Amino acid sequence: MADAAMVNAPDVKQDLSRSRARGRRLVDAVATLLLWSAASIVVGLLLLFVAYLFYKGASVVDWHFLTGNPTAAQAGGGIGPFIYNSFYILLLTLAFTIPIAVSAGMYLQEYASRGRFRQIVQFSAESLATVPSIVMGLFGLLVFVEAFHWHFTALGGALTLTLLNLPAMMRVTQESLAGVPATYREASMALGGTKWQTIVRAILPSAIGPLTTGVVLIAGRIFGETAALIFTAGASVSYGRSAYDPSVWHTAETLSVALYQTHREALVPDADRIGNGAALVLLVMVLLFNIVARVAGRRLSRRLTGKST
Amino acid sequence: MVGFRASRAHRDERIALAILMACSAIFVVAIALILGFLAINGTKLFFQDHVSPLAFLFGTTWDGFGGHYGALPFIVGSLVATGFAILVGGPLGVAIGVFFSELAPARIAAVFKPAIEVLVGIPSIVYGWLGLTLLVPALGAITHTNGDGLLAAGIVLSIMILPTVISLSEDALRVVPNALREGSASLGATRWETISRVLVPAASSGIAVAVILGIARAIGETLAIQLVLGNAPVLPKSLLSPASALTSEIIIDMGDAPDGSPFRHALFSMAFLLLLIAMALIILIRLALRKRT
Amino acid sequence: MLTTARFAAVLVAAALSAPAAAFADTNISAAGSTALQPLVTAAAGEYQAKHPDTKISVTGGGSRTGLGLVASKAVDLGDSDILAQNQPNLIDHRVAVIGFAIVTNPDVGVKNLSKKQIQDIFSGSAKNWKDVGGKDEQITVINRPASSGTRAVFMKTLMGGANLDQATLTEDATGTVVQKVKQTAGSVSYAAFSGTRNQSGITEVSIDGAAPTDANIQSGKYPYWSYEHVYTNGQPSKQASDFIGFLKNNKGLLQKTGYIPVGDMKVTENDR
Amino acid sequence: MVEAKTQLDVKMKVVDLDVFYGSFQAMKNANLDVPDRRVMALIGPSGCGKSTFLRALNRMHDLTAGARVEGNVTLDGVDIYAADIDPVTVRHRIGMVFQRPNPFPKSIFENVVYGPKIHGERNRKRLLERAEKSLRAAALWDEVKDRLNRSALDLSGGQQQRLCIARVLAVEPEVILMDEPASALDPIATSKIEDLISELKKQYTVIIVTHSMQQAARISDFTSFFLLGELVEVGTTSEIFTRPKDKRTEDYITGRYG
Repeated sequence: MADAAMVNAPDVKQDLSRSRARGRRLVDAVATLLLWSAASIVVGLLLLFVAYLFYKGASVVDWHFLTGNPTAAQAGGGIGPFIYNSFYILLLTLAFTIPIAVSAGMYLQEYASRGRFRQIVQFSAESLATVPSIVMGLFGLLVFVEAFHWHFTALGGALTLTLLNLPAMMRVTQESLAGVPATYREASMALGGTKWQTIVRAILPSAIGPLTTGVVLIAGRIFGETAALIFTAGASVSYGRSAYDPSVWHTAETLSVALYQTHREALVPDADRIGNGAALVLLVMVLLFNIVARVAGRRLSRRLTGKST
Repeated sequence: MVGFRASRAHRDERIALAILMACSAIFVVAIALILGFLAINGTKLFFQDHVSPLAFLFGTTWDGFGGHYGALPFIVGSLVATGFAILVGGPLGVAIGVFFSELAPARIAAVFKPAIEVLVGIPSIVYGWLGLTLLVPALGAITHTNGDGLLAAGIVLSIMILPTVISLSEDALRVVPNALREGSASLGATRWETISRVLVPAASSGIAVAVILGIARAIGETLAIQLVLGNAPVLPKSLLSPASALTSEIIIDMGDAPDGSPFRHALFSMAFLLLLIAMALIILIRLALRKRT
Repeated sequence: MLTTARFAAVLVAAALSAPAAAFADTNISAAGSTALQPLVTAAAGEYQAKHPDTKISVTGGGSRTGLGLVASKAVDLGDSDILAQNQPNLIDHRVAVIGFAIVTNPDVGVKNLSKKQIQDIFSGSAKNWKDVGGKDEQITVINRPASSGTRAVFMKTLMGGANLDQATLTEDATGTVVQKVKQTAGSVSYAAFSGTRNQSGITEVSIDGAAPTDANIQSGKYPYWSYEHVYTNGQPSKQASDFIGFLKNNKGLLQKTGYIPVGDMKVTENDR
Repeated sequence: MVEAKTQLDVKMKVVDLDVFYGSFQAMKNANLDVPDRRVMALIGPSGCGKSTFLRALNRMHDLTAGARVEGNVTLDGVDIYAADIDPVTVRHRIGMVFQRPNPFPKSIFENVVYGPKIHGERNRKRLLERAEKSLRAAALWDEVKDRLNRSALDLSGGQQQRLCIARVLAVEPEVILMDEPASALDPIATSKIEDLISELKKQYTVIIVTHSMQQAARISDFTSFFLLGELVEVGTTSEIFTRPKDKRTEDYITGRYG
């Protein structure tokens, strides 16, 4: 960087000439304007998306739509079982993801020094993070659906999503733990705490705010995942009584898969209506997850630290 | 009076460590299994069905039941759509990263940043739905075509990679020491000159990582582009003619490709190719970061 | 930590016990053809209303997936638009006849096409509607992917050995095809009755003067149709056989969902 | 070489202590006897190694990657660096108070009983007793008894530091190490901490690092002077401040080093 600064140095004298200085100031102003517009355009796009989805979907979404059963071939179906399946798979996925990823994050952040094992785990996590979700879906198909003979199940879908989200959850854990001041560690150790006691009783509680925020944001991603589920959790629900099946072995078409599938098959004449409604519900869920993540993270930090700021 | 002997807490410590290491090992096992399963299933086309890898990589005819497994149209489709996304979304994302790191007043950032976080969270299927119902008809009206094709896919991907590129390039710029900003300003440089000649070069490896992760996100994206590509399994004639990509073709054909058939094996070869590209990008990132140190 | 251990245990137990457990609580499972799925799904709903203790799970996945799953005994019923090849264990139950239509955007204005004209359009030699007796408007062909059963039947019954031009819009399911035809001026494609019957904004074209109606299919005047098959691996269980019978003989449901009862056919496939 | 009075029991004994950070030697060949139930002050200019020395006494260097300790440190005649010794129990017996108050982001009560809890005490009543006893000993009880469930982070800096001392006392250690405990505090809070230290020596052995010679003179019975990673001289506080034996000590006392 020193080089770049040096390159600028000889300019200083010449720049005393007025016109040149004005030119440079103009460039600066134009660049500033462009950067402002770039940012505004993207925020504008978001507003456009939100407005459009509300415009198309608002008239569709009502209580009957949210809780009703989908129909096989007539108009007027709802998305109740899809929402149920989305939350079912979400909770199942979190139940697998959180213990594994938080444990691994704790290990890497608090225990592992620069050992070989640490490097291998870190590299594996990075690699896992870039596996495209469709490829992960095919892996789930090979293993859970075919090798284990599970067929399309909520469990297979949840395990596939677990693989997909482990790296992000681990990262969130690492970052949350890294944000805890080193003094807490020292204090606990100096009181005769073992490393494990220090992590569980002093560090983890102090990291709970950012950790919660991270978990909720990842939950939002899980909720909207589609490609990895089509070939693992399946793209259909059982109709009638068993649409709200509590078993992990049930075929579980989630809301996002339903948006894709309803449009694709268009067995019902009002596939567009259902698509617009489902897209709006997904968007609102994402907005909710974002708001909850912020509020819950802040609240939890405050409650646990008791600090009244 | 406490003695020095190892306590019960100490035993718990060892158990805990063992469990933590086991959980960490899951990551290693998982990626190994994924690579293994896809390598085996992705090469059956070559070893079991005796289709030459060259015919797969460079063949232009795709007919799963007719014995033609040329994946070049999809490889080209994936690369062009991703390339378009990087050319548009890359610079735009870096520019917005610069905006947040160097320009944005706190009050503006407080509104804009959450907006961008929402953009990350929108499911890809919703992006696809927006592309299908908003973008494609609009493009069709403007260009007097159907609107489907690589242009539509490229635009959708550009928007989808923005949040990744923005937040990572902003991070990269934030870690540039303030001394460089002050040094440049004290030599009489304007803010833009400081940004373009000092800060962006200083953050170049971080920005490179941001862009590479953008590529990774774009190349693996499936549903959002399947809905807008037009899905013709042929080499695209232009950005506005129907095309297909590796990911979208897999989702289209997988359900109907018979178990054990070369057709299905070819789809797994495409998935394996995607995985190899992803791994290559990870190695690129490592190289970019090594350069920094 | 205990929770982690417990999850690990659940995982291992699940992997070991799954093959037995997977469908222990489901009496009948069906998977396969998306063309047949609406019928099976609707029938499953009605059947369950009458037999509340029976639980039926219906999955799509495509004809060939259905055949694979039933061959490996992963499901009880494999739904298919196509005939199973070289699988002596599989027993074919013809449950319905499904008709398909050539559909165009209404702006095209063509009401009838000959087989030859259809072949010209889909092989790419006719590029403009005026080449086949319409107005001066570019033809936009929309295809189904090679893996589609609808396309397979289309090739067999109408294309007569001519090659398909692949460089066209391709939509991978009936619904998207219909939607795309509605949206796109000058477009033409093919789709199952179950996807076209309840739709407005598309035109169904007659083939060689025969309109795409149930009556014309039953009498053999209209060529573009096929049987829908449900396959079982060996003889079906009593429950499964009962359900197949319900599926096949429920005329009201068949007509409502756009299928033709097998019993109403006056011709067989060989008469085409 | 050490001049601790013979009638006093030796609580800790340091023999030929070396500390390395990687290849850098931060402490050279230090020897020291620490008498029981007295206050030992460690003084010297910044970077002289006094904190390094202190942290070697409860094996805190174990937590720093690349740090290495050689030599002998004994507590009641037992080598705390011996292979079969658990560093966790060492720290249980030798508590430490840090430069900046570092209460956990928990309630006052939870902070004080943190140690007892991790050492296995579950009984709520006994924990309360222990908390009160420790807070009284740390001269904080009267100020916080009505708000034990409030966050420790709401206390003032001086209160936080006394809370940290109470937290150490609750573990019932024998030796308390203090690393410039008053350096981040205002004069009034500082004098409260100093009073507290004088009180503590009735029960505990206190070793305190300070950069203030006045403080060392006010509160300690013995003083050791460190310079450039060496322990230069040890003696009673009055000896060190009135007639140091080493020229370097004299130069420091008279203000010749910063």
